[in-house]
Amino acid sequence: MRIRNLFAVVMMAGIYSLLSAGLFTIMDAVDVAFTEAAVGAGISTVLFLGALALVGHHERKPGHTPLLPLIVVLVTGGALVYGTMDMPPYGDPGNPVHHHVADHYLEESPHEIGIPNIVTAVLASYRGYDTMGETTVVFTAAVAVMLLLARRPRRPEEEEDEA
Amino acid sequence: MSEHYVILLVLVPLLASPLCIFSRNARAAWGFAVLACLTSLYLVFQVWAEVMATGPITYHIGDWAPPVGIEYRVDAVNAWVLLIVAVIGSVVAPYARVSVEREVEAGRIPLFYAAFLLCFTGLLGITVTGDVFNVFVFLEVSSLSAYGLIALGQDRRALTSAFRYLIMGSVGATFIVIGIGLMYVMTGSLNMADLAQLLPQVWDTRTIKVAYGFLAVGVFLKLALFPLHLWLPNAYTFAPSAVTAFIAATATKVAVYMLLRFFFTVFGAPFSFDVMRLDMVLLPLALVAIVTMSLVAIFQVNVKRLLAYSSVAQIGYMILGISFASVTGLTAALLHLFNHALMKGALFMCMGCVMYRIGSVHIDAMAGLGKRMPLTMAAFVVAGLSLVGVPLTVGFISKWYLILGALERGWWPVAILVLITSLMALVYVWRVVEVAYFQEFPHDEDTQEAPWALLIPMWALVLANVWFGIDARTTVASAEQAAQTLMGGAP
Amino acid sequence: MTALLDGVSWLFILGGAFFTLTGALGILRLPDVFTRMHAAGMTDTVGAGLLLVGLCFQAGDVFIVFRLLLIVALLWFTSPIATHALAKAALHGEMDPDLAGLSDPSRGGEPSTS
Amino acid sequence: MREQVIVRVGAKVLVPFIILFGLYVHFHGDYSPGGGFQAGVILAAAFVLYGLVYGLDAVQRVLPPAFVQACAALGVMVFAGVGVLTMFLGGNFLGYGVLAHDPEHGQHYGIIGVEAGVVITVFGVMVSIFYLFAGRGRRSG
Amino acid sequence: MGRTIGLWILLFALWLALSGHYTPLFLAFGVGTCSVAVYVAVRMEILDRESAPFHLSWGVVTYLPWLAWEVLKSNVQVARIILSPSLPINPSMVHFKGSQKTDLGRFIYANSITLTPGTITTGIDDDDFEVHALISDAVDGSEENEMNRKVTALEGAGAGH
Amino acid sequence: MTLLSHYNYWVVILLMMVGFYTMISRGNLIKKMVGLNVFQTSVFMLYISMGKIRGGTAPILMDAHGESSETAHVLYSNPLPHVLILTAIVVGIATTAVGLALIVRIKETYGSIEEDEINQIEAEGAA
Amino acid sequence: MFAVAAGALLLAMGMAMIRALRGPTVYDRVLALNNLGTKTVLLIAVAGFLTHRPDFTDLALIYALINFIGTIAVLKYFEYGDLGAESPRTVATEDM
Amino acid sequence: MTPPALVLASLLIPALGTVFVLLLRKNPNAREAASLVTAGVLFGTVLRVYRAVMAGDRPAIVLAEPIPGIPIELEAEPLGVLFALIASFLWIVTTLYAIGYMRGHHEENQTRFYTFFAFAIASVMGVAFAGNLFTLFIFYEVLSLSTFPLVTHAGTEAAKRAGRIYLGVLFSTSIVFQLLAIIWTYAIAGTLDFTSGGILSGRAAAGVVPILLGLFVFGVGKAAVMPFHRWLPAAMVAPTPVSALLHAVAVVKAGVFSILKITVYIFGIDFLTQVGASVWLMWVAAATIILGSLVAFTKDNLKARLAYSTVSQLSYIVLGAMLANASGIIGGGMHIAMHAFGKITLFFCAGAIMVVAHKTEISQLKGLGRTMPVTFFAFFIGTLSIVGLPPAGGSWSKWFLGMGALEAGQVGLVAVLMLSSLLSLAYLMEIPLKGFFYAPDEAPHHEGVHEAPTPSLIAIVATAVACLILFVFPEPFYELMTLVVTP
Repeated sequence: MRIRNLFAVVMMAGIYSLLSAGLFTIMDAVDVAFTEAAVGAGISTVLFLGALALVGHHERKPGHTPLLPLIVVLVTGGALVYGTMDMPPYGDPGNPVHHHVADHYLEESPHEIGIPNIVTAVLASYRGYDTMGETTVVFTAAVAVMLLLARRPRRPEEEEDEA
Repeated sequence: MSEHYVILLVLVPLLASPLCIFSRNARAAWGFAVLACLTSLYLVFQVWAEVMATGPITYHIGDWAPPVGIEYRVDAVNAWVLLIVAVIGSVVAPYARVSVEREVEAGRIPLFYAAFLLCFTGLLGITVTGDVFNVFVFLEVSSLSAYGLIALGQDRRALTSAFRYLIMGSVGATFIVIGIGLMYVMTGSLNMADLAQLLPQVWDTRTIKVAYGFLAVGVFLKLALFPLHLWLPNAYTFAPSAVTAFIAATATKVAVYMLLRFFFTVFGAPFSFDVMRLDMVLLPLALVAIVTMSLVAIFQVNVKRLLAYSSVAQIGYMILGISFASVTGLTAALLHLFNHALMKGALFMCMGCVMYRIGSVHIDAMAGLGKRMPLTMAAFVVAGLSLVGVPLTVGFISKWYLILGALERGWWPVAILVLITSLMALVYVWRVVEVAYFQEFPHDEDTQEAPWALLIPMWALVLANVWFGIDARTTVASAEQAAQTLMGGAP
Repeated sequence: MTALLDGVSWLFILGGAFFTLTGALGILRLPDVFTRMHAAGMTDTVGAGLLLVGLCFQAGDVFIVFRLLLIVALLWFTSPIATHALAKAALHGEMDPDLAGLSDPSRGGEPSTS
Repeated sequence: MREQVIVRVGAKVLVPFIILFGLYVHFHGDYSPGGGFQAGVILAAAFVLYGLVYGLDAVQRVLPPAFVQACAALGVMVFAGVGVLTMFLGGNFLGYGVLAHDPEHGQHYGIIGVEAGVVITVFGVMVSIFYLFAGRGRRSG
Repeated sequence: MGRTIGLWILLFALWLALSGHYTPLFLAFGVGTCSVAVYVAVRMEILDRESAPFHLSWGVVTYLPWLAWEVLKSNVQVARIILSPSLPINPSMVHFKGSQKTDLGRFIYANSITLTPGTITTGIDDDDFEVHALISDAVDGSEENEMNRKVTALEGAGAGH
Repeated sequence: MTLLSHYNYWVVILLMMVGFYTMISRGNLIKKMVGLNVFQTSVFMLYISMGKIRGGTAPILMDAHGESSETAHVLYSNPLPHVLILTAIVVGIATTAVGLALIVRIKETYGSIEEDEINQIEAEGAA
Repeated sequence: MFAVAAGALLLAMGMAMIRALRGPTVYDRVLALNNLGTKTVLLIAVAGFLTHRPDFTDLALIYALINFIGTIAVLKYFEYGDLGAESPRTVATEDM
Repeated sequence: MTPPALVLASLLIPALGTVFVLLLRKNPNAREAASLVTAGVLFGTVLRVYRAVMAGDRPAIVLAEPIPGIPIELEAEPLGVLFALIASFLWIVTTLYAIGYMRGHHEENQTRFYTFFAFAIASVMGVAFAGNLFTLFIFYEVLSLSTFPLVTHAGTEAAKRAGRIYLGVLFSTSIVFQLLAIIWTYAIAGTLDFTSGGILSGRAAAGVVPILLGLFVFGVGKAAVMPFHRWLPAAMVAPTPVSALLHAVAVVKAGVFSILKITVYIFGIDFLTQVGASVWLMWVAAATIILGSLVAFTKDNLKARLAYSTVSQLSYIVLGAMLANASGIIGGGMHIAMHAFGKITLFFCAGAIMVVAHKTEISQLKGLGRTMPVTFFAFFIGTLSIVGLPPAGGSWSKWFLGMGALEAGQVGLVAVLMLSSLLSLAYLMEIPLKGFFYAPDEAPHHEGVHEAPTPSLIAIVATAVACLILFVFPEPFYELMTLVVTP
């Protein structure tokens, strides 16, 4: 990310999001791909542009490269790689991750809920509470952004004391 | 209906928050907030009483049995933390009305209460759930609203500090997500109780150890454990007074709860202390945090920032208690959760009162307030002494157990260090007291005591500081039971 | 019948793939943003069209065929609008189209460099 | 962009279709990928497009900021309201089984209900945020 | 009013084609969806001859195949340019007048120009079209005029309704 | 043998670290947010790759009407990570929105979105 | 056959990616982005057939729509410097 | 009232006194009357407790239970009663004195003064009747806090600095050493109750006891064992009644009283003797005795000299406790009483001199005895008591301490006691000598100077006389102390 033009940076992030959406499709996560597409290419880009429109898109000076973040990142990455060593192999149907709870969803949801899209079934029913939390998060974001960006109610006598 | 109390205590503030948006009226929004907080408090209290009497409560959301569905599970530990959050919320909400009218623009007040309630909801939600991913979701609810609330501060630095909090908080949350993912990939479950049963089979894998590490770092970021505390001082300093009082008294407490829950319930104390040697990490960090942050606090000139640094040090005490890995140590940590919430809440509310009348919390602004605002400064003295750990205040009770825990482990240098740092607390509290009582009031004559709407909630907390310092049987029993629950493995 | 369908769809899909690749090559090779738009247009129009129509023959379900055609229609509708808007924006952004042919590839990059 | 013929006409034609697609994605979330969140984003995108092309004032005339904010709040209440309803009907929170005699139908109704909540909130939130960002810059001119 | 109903019917047809579920519930959803979409369109005041050009229906049916063929032809041409090692391009900007009377007509014409690779409409000012061409002789050839004529005819045919 | 079966995780981790590095090392606030986005998206990929089953297919039942008796023959990928990541994506965009709003306000107040410039302005203000 | 198409698409996406990375102007990047979007749409459609689940083409459809809106937003930003404006700003390019 | 209620009442009466004082703040006469009446009632109450205790009763009452197993408990036992008797009696006298002094000195904030004074007495009662170590600690800290406003009464920069030293030393020692020792004790013994024979005996390892005892002795900063004595001279900026009652009687005695009580009821004297844990502390106390006297010599300021004298004298009591035998404890306990009466007389005199003649330095006192004969004669009697010469009460306590030292086989300590007595005789006798036998430096200056205000004068005479009475009639205190050492 050495590109000085922030707009280009944002574009690159958009492309990254786009590619990851493609990857999600390939990894069978169509719903996720859908969402990532809508968010990454759509809303996220619009939001970043909206922000760039307000802050300008030129980085003023070249970023220096401090050492500490590099170390932090290397350590974090190293730890993760170390951790993956003992992870079950990619895509193996025998992995524990596919059996404990996932089995239940795949086998029982046709009887218990009866809709073909199991992701929706899990999302809205089995883990519906998470989804409520998700809705609340979105709502929270709106409240927070409103708190930050809402214009003041038009009261001329108060116009001065904002700074 | 009483079996639904555990979910209702989260739902009530959650549903009140949209109402604040709908009402578009500052007073009405405040009314909703107070009502919701009090209702929540009532429900929490009922739940707490039931847990103390009959043991853990579980609630299957959506009628799906765990681990298929999400489960609410309240045992002595989260009942205790719920009580802390609900009490503080119920005190800060009434307090907020006058304070916020002064510090926040009129048009944003309904939004303020909406965000406040969401933060409250998020904290309760983190605490009450028995599902690790659900923790993350509610963590974000509370964090996002906290960012917004902190940014409302009048000083422009509120914005940068909120942003820094956002960055560090998001890193923390993402680390937690990574940790959860690694746990999930090894076990296939997200339910805490279920994970506690499944994890011992995979203890020796590197993946689980790394998951542990990521969860640890993520939670440390959230609870501002030294040296990951950098977001905290500014955030507390520049946020509106009511927000500081609320967040300082609850947010880090809930983060400590997360730490306890993950490391004691999910992974289990044997894994944390025998395999991962968590105590060897926590102990030095806690000690360094306590000493350095107390020292830094002594040299602050902004009283809110002083208190913020003191908070980081106090978090060190909690972590210290946890690092003892004993029932006494955990009791100390859990007691200090509650007690620190009471005292920091009260102290930051005092600063709110001063802000309300004087418009500044610089230490010079306190000059002569002992006479001008006697009730406010008296509250500061009492709560400050509680912070120091003077007997008959709650601070003493937690120090007592902390030292007892240290001596039980035979770590007497730690005990001495704790006592010495209490004196440092005395120094920074006393600096303020001296200015307030021994300097002349420099302003014009008509400055008077803060309004009752601020004083009453503040004094409620101050009196609680004293009350639970004189009769700590309930709190100690509750904390002790929680500590035993944690040490006993699965809840 | 199936063999015929397969053959036709092969033809279409390969054609689509060819035009898509050529378009991508054009995006790489052509000297400035305006000329590259022409190449990009190839992907959007014929590349996508042929490919999707080719897929239609394999779908075996009228709903899917309809959807694929809908995608084609949408692409044909939006692509020129987007291209036009891009061109207009580029002109507005004081980019001069490289009208002399293969003069200087680096010239287009003045307003914002990487 | 209003004076740009091509974009203007294009947007005009597209907007109703985007709304249709959005709601289609919403209602068919049970059968194919998609659901409340995606639908909310797409619906919001329709208005964002309109706003981009016709200006913020125009889109705010169609969809007043107060209305979208109310949507954002309403959706949460709808979602939680479904849960509360199931509680009143004797189930646990979000236990849709009690919504109909046949638990499976109950699940259907419940899912439709909560998805409606999601779509309303997401739509409201996304449009509000767009308004706020787009509206912020215009004070300075 | 007719336009409103027309749009509604069009949308509903699209719904039916997309849905694949014909239970009463889903049909009801469809009705609701289309109504909402149309209502929004009305509120946005975008429901007019431009956005619901039903009057052009017949003309479009005949115009599109021709356009598709044109597009294919020019695609081959551009592909040849790109693939040839010497990259024989000769970019140019061309201005000319279109004979369309309405914005809709200009819209169709401009998009048709853009759709055919080798030419891109970069601006319209009333009837003045500004076009960027990959090869300068691609514009003033007869097909542009033919396209112009066909679009004008299409527009004119619709005007009769 | 683990080398080949884990390469995808490592690619994801590499991307994750690129995002993380951008986030914590860059002084520009917008870049920080972009870094956060990349970081989070990579975490999503990690999750999704956990849920993938080789030879599996998307967890939407083949028989579109639910009364399926042949589900046992088809291998579906694990739907749970998908659900979790859907939630996480939403959380991510929410965080981005709030972060950008903060950046906008910071720009309005300080006239800069460079961390060191802001620090400098603050230092001057304090002096 | 689908694999061939998918391979070609991936190759083409790689080329577009290079263009997006190299720029040199933002318009090149936008162009590349838009083009990548189209190719992703195609890829998703092909991938559906590749995995014998062609009923996910909805995804491609919506993707195309979102891609279009995203591009329009980008261009609006470039021409007006503001997403909510109705008329071009006068100092359009000064800080680009 | 039942005996337990009486114990509680002795706490509540001064506390109620603060309320009355506050209520009557508009009317100084009524306010002071309230103070006086409260003091009287308190003394009566303590007397009744005394009778009950002498009858063999040990009235106890639990107030609260902050930590499960560690209640806040009041219990009257002989040592506490002794302390309470002295403090409550001297409060009456001091109040009387203060009325004259405060008015004569035109002090400001008199209401605050009387309020916190009464409050301090309440905490002294708490210390005296503390039923366990925890309760003792709490009232000990409350006492520190409640006397802080009295120390800084003047509000000047010097007063503030003194206040900082005062609170700093008292809090640091009590929190770092004492609290640690208390919790440690709890960790070892599982209880903190004051029990005859001690709770640590048999439980604590022999190596731990000296350390623990050291923590207690230094932790009770109010006992002013060097090097933690700095607060005591610093506190002399307070008005003289405060110095008199609190820093000659209540506060400092609370310190040494605590040490005595801890020695007797926590460690147990037999246990200490057996382990030999206190020997090193005897020498610390001895050093403080000598050094305190020597420093007192160098002070020209009257109150400062008295303060260092107090430092020295307090260590007598500490020494008595550390001797850990019957005579030592009895001597220590009695010295609490004897030194209290003696030293308060001296402070009263010093205050009277300050109010009337505005003299604070010893070198300025020449010939003053001729204009203020009563005051200077009282000073002389006080000196006798402090030095330990008949016919004043102080001789008894010195006697027992010497006996204790001999019993403990520490002949060296006897020598220390003798030396110190000589030193104190020398530095204290200088004052009455200067007053009576030196000619005034500048005669006109003493014009208009006469005796102190009547209330003060009454108080001075009363305490001086008490010093003499205690020589012939020390039985009450002796009997109480006997009860302490022979349970």
